[in-house]
Amino acid sequence: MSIFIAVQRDDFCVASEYDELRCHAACGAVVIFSGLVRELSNNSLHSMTLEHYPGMTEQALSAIAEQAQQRWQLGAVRIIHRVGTLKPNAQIVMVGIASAHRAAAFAACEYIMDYLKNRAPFWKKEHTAEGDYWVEAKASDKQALARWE
Amino acid sequence: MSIFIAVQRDDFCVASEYDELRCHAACGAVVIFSGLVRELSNNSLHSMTLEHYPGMTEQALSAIAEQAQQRWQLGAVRIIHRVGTLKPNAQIVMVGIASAHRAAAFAACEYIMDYLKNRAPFWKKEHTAEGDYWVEAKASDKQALARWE
Amino acid sequence: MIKILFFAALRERLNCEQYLLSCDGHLLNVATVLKQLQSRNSVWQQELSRADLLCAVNQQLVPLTADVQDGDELALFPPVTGG
Amino acid sequence: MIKILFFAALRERLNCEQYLLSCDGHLLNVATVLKQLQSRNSVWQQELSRADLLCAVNQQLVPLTADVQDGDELALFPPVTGG
Repeated sequence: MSIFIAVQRDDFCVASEYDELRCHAACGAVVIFSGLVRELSNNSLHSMTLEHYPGMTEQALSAIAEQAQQRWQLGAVRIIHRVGTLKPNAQIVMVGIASAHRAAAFAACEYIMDYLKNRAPFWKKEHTAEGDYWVEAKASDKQALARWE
Repeated sequence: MSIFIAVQRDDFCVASEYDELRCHAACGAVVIFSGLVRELSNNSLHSMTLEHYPGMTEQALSAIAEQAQQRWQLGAVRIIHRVGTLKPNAQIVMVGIASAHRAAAFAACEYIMDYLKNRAPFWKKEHTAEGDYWVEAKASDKQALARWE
Repeated sequence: MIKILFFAALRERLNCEQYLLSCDGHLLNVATVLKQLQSRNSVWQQELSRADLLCAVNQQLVPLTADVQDGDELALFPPVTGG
Repeated sequence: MIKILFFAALRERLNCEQYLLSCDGHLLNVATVLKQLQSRNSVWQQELSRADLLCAVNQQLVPLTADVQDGDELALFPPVTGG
């Protein structure tokens, strides 16, 4: 089982991450989640800044990956989260899983995203035509976590 | 909403598929599943041949994609399934989803795989050191479908 | 005529890819077609009695109670194993 | 000393990134530290009383009942919104 975690300002390449994930010979299933900066409905988003708590972010992501590994049989887990200022459609986060079977790969990928959304110390601030706003936490993210507990 | 379906002998490129999926501006979430030819535990798999029912396969995959689209708000669905003879670690199938939110993207991707595994007319024959064997359908795939019904 | 197609392990065990059945203009259902095919010999009897047999009429999965008539394409096959 | 860090909207509203609190060798818990900070003024009172406030001691999320002592790093922040 291999775990790779990165918190970085630079963009990441899903194709390279996929190549790393698919080279696990005993794994028949790869699931990748990628989260992108979404346009606001009125198209007024200029950019978004991701603040984090350096040091804790890497620890939190590692801990979440290890929890997933204890829960399912996984061949590889890769998590990359960007920080800094991002434009609409930029990549924010990627979670990739390789596993023998698809059910474990899907579950682990969604589990990691649900924990990351609730437990990893990142905060988004939107820069819009109307001003700058901190993004509010969503009740749906809290609910998503509840089903794993 | 865009749907792309392909049944082909040629390999596919997950990177290009991802690029197609991430260009939907209103979509903040992309989920990709990729299924690979897995080694047998005794390492005796030479190759695998995928037979299909030409004409019905494309229809079955389109119907499954449309069902998913009716069930969740999706920006794009891409399904590619290969046929012919494949070596260990080769790519067999890819399902990619773009959606505004991750819960819909994960659910639709897993739903499509669960339906595909039970309803799309593909059959695998393994060529091993011990002989050629048709792969048996798995009870776990049938159970996976039951939860969506 | 009804065009009957067999796939995968079933095709190999019956040693038959395609079978044309005359239905004399009658409306049949899949179960009655299966009965006719089963009567050919003991191998067909056994293979076409399997509880997990799947069937498609005109490329749509259907239950054994589905109608089938002249000009239809009926496919019979084992549980699918793609993906 | 306890090093206290504030992040995101909370950091902006308190206009404070880092705060050093002397605890005179006492073992405190997060709730008692929060009480001390709240007593600074009405803004701190309000912001540090929010029910959704999260806290981490030495970079691990903890409940308000967790212990905190000399040399610890205590971080206070609003609900996270990454991903």
